[in-house]
Amino acid sequence: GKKEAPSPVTGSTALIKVRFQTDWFPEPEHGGYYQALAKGYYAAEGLEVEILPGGPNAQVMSKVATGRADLGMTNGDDVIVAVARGLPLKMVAAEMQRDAQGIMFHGENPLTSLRDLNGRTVMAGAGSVWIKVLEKRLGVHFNLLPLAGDLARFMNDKHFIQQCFVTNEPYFARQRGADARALLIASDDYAPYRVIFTGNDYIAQHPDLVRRFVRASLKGWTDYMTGDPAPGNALLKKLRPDLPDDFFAYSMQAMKDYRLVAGDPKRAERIGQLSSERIERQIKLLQEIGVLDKPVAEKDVVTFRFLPDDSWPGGKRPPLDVY
Amino acid sequence: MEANAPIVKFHSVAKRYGDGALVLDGIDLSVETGDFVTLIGPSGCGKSTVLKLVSGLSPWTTGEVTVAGQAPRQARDRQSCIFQDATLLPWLTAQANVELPMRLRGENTAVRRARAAEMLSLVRLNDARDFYPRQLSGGMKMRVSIARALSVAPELLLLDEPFGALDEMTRNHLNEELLALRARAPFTAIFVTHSVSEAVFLSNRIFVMAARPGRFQAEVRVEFPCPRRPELREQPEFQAKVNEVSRLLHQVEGVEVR
Amino acid sequence: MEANAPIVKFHSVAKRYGDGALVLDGIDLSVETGDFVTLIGPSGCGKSTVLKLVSGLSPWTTGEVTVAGQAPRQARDRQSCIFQDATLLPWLTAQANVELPMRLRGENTAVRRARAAEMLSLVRLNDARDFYPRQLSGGMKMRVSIARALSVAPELLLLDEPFGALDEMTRNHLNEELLALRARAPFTAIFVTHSVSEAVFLSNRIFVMAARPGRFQAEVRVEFPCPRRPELREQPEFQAKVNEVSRLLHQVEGVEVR
Amino acid sequence: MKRASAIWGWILPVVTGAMIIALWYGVRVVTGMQSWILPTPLEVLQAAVHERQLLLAAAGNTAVGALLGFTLAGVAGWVTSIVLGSSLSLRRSLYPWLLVLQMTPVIVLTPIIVLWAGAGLPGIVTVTFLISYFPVVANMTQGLLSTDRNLVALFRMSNASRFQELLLLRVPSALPYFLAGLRIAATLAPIGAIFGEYMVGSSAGGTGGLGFLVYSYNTQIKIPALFATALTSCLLGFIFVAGVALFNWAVLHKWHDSYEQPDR
Amino acid sequence: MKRASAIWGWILPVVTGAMIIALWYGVRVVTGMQSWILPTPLEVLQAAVHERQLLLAAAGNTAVGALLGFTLAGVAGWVTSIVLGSSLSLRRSLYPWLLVLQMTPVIVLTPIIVLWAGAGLPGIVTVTFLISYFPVVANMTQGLLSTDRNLVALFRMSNASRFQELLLLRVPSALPYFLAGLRIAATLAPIGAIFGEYMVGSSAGGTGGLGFLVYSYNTQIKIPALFATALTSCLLGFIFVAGVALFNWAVLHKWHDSYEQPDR
Ligand SMILES: Nc1ncnc2c1ncn2[C@@H]1O[C@H](COP(=O)(O)OP(=O)(O)OP(=O)(O)O)[C@@H](O)[C@H]1O
Ligand SMILES: Nc1ncnc2c1ncn2[C@@H]1O[C@H](COP(=O)(O)OP(=O)(O)OP(=O)(O)O)[C@@H](O)[C@H]1O
Ligand SMILES: [Mg+2]
Ligand SMILES: [Mg+2]
Repeated sequence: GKKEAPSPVTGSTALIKVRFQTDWFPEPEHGGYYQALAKGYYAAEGLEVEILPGGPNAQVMSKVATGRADLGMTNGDDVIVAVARGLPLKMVAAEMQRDAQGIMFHGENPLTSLRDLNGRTVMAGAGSVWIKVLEKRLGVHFNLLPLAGDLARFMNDKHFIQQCFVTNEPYFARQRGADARALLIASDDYAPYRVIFTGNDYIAQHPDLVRRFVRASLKGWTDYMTGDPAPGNALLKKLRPDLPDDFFAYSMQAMKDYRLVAGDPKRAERIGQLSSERIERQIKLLQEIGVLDKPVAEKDVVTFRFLPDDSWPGGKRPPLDVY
Repeated sequence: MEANAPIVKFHSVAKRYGDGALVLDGIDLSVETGDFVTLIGPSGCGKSTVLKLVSGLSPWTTGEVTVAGQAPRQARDRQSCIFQDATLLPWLTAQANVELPMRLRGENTAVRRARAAEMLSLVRLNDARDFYPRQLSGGMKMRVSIARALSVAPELLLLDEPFGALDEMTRNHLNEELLALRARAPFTAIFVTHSVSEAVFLSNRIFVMAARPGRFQAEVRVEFPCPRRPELREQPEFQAKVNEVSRLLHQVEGVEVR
Repeated sequence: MEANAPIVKFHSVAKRYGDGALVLDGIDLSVETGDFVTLIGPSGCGKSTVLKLVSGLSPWTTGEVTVAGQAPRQARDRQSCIFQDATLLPWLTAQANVELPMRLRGENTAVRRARAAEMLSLVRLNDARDFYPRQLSGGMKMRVSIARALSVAPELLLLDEPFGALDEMTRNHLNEELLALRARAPFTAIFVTHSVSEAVFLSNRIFVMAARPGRFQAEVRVEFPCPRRPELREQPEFQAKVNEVSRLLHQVEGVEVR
Repeated sequence: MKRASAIWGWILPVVTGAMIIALWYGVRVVTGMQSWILPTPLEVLQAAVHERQLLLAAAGNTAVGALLGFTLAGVAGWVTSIVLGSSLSLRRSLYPWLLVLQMTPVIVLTPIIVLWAGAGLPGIVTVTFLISYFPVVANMTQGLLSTDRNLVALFRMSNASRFQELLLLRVPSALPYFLAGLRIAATLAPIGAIFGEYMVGSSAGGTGGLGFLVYSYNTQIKIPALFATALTSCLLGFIFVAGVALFNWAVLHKWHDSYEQPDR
Repeated sequence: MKRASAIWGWILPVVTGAMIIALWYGVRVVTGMQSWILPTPLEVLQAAVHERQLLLAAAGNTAVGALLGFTLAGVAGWVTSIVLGSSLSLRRSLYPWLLVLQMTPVIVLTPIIVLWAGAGLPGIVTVTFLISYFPVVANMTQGLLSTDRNLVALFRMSNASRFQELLLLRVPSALPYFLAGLRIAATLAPIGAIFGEYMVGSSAGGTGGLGFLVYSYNTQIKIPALFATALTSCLLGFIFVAGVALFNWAVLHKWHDSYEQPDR
């Protein structure tokens, strides 16, 4: 690889602008970035980060691929699929070890595993990878209702089942008195990351900025999850006056309970970590279920060179930095 | 023919449109049943407006108008009107246009067909029965309109320059047909025309109107016996009446012209 | 007044609309510059159609029509037309309607104003200048239409029953104004009317038309000298001409009537 | 001449189409855009061929929803306008509330629609209806009110009942307006059905319509297939529009000025 | 009499409104529906009052997007129709492709819109425009073609240029059609903007618009607030419709038959 010129981390030089695109309206699932912003971790790295809030159809990957944003975050599967479709992107770090998507149902009508979905009616995103995984891997088929964004039907029907973010919808359903439960979709079999990614060009031109951004972001996430999340939340609340305070606590708790961000230490998972083996497995799975119409190599979808040393399994960076 | 019950009555009527100038002023008129009243006067003097008041299409400003003792609108089923424009429905053929008022009265199809055919042949349009209005000449449209008004045998017929767009022979023919119809099924008529001889030939009372504001300047009674024959037009008494009316008209318009 | 160059020429023209019956057949006509040609004939015989061919609004079926040696459409800037209906733009005031053709020719505002005012006073509508068409009586609309056509001082004027909706005095007045205009700025005219005396008073050539199919039955030349004075109407020669044309017309229509 | 004109009727849009396609390729080349943003027409066509079975089945489903919604909108729009046109009081009482119905975002009504009409076809038809109904009403009502006053006077004079005036006069004279509204509705019906599938669809009993495919291709970043879906939806729409045009011709050509203009 | 009529103009819709509200309560009681499907009017009102700051700010944002999109649609629709109305060849060349544009589901174009116009206001304006553009074009074009043939003959006779015929004759005579189209567009613009926010919105720069609130209230199951949002959107729409009605009056009342009908 090319030698990276060290850039001044602090000092009088002006901060370098970096645009970071999130996949949704500002929510606690983005807490780490806002924490980093609030606590000046980005500034400390010499970055002036602008967090571009997403929304429905945020088109995170296209925006990054076309240079309308420098880095972005989304589900790891999406990056693999996008690369297969020709988008010049790579994952550079994991934001969460497990994607936060889940299945929400009523306690009166419990599900114990995703197999229980067989033959039911589920409101979920048509074309989602996990649906195909269920079909192909477990032979689970269900009747799909499109994800229209309302929870009213869930509230009205004790048999209703819908896709959700485990950090999000269950809170509101419970608030309104439903015994809402959630099951994480990610499992041993199928475990997509949520990742930070950027464009190949950006990696080539500003490797140092990527490294600094990742470093500061993961610091922000660590601080958000283990320290006092108030600074990040304060920023979020300013952007989302419509969200109640309790919600932030709930989301945080869910992220902790499901070990979303840092993963499971027993499996040697750590914050930010991307495992080559897991990604290989993921690619193979996607190929198997027919989502990828052409083969994708691991090195096309991910680079490990920006992971901080302590994010490597065993805390050690492998000698090779080929990607 | 019974007579003498006033079917249309104007009592010192004035009329203005919106907040414009007075269009009619001090109009007093009493049309007896069986009368054939003609209004004659310069263009824009208010003749059509008088008819509009009778038919209740426009409200008067002061005074009172009654038709058969009722408000004009209540008495519409006694009336039929030939408007100054042909006002045909563009999506109906000539025949269907003639049938329209009968259809509105719920007449059955066979009767409508027969009567419309009869009326169309009266105005000599048998061959144009299936034409749409846009395929008709100006005079033909007007004749369809005449056929339509006559098809319902009204008690009171309002005619606003029905024959203006027609050649003299067709005009005379229709004048005579009108009188023939009247002999068969008597009706009262208020007639607007610019032709003095037509006025004299058809009517028993002629009102000469003046403009600004529209008013009745003179009434001329025409006492020729009914039924009137075409030969009447050649007689000197007829010509004398025509001259009398023309003179009155010239006086009126002389005032009008600056 | 220069003469003798044929400005309108029909060479054995026939015309049908769509796949209907023949409306015109075997029409030969040669209108010289300076002519005042009148078409007279029963309603629906094809008079308006002749004018439509001259103005290029409708194609002929066989034969040939030229205006000033060109296809009719090419010669439209020489023409001006008074249609059988007033065809005013409902969203323009009387004044603006009169100004319209001048506006289309790119005349400047001051000239337009002045000329429109002049024309409106010619047709005696000064007071109605700001009225919209729906506020005008039938005759007033037609007069606006006349003012509009005259405002551009055309080489060739087509008039389709322009005076049918007007009272006799206004009609005579406009007849005279037309001749006066013609004396000032000579134009060729093709005129359609149902009034024989008007035809005789205005024209130097009268074509009597027959119907089904429309054709020229007879031509009457009227040789009274120009300018013609109103007194002409009282003279016996005039009456004789009127009678001659009327007789021809009766013959034609006698054929027509079953 | 008639014949030549008919041929031009085909050639001209094709020529424009060719120009648009050229422009499309041009944009691709000049902006260096990738096919995951804007696939080339060829890629779209290939995707259409490749996915033809899914597309056809989905188009069939969507067509059913669109047709039902459209028919309903046409009929109900017609009836509503007649009710509105029949009296000023009714118009005043109802029109504002129709506007409210039209202006309430469908997104808000989704749960109610699903609850009352049910997910799948009934819901989709309802959404399609809600989307294509108002243009018909707005146009037809304007048409009913724009009737020539001289003709209205004729009817009033003939002592026609309100009902007769409406049915024999105002409705025929409003036809050109109605048909313009119907034309708008015809273009809205297929996209309305797709939107409906997007909101209240159900995959029960098959592929679940073009709206599902849109969602699915979008998630899977199958952009050429997404465009092929759009193409299919356009073709579907053209069938609707052609139907309305035919109806328009049948109803108006004999008498309406839009079908006979003087020669230039 | 004029006065009384104006008062009735207010009373009647209010009476109908009261009836609708009564019906609404009735439905609640009879069906035993929960307030997360159908809140009572009172709950909606309370929510509106409670959330008034959010709602107002959001309505402001949406209004900007809707107004820009609407204006653009009105102007572009006007211009397009004039282009289409000016020649049969142009009409044949372009109209089918306009239909394609109209019938391409916005959902398919969303990625392109986001990338080209950008998320947030530009994207929202684009979506609003796409939704409200076609009704204007369809109506105005029909209007341009429906011009009275006698008047067209007058212009042809007067040797008017195509351009003059279009501008001085066809355009004014198409005004009632144009305005009916504009009225449809006015009702579509606010929901178009909300839909736009829903599709391509971002909350950048504050609260986001009503579309964002729809999302937010939907996930938070604040159904009364959701309905209050719909109410706000209707109010916004009424402002647009009122604007068009005023314009309509100003342009047509002097001469058009929809403003003077004979007495009954
Ligand atoms: N657009 C058309 N389509 C079909 N037939 C038409 C059309 N216009 C006119 N006709 C027919 O052509 C014939 C002549 O019409 P034209 O208008 O020329 O008569 P005209 O002599 O002007 O009659 P009038 O004195 O009543 O105005 C009529 O029989 C009419 O039915
Ligand atoms: N709707 C209206 N609004 C305002 N003014 C009107 C309206 N209708 C008619 N007028 C005016 O009323 C006057 C009389 O019109 P009316 O139509 O009664 O005349 P008329 O005697 O029938 O004339 P004509 O012989 O020309 O038909 C005219 O000066 C006209 O300008
Ligand atoms: Mg009159
Ligand atoms: Mg004629």
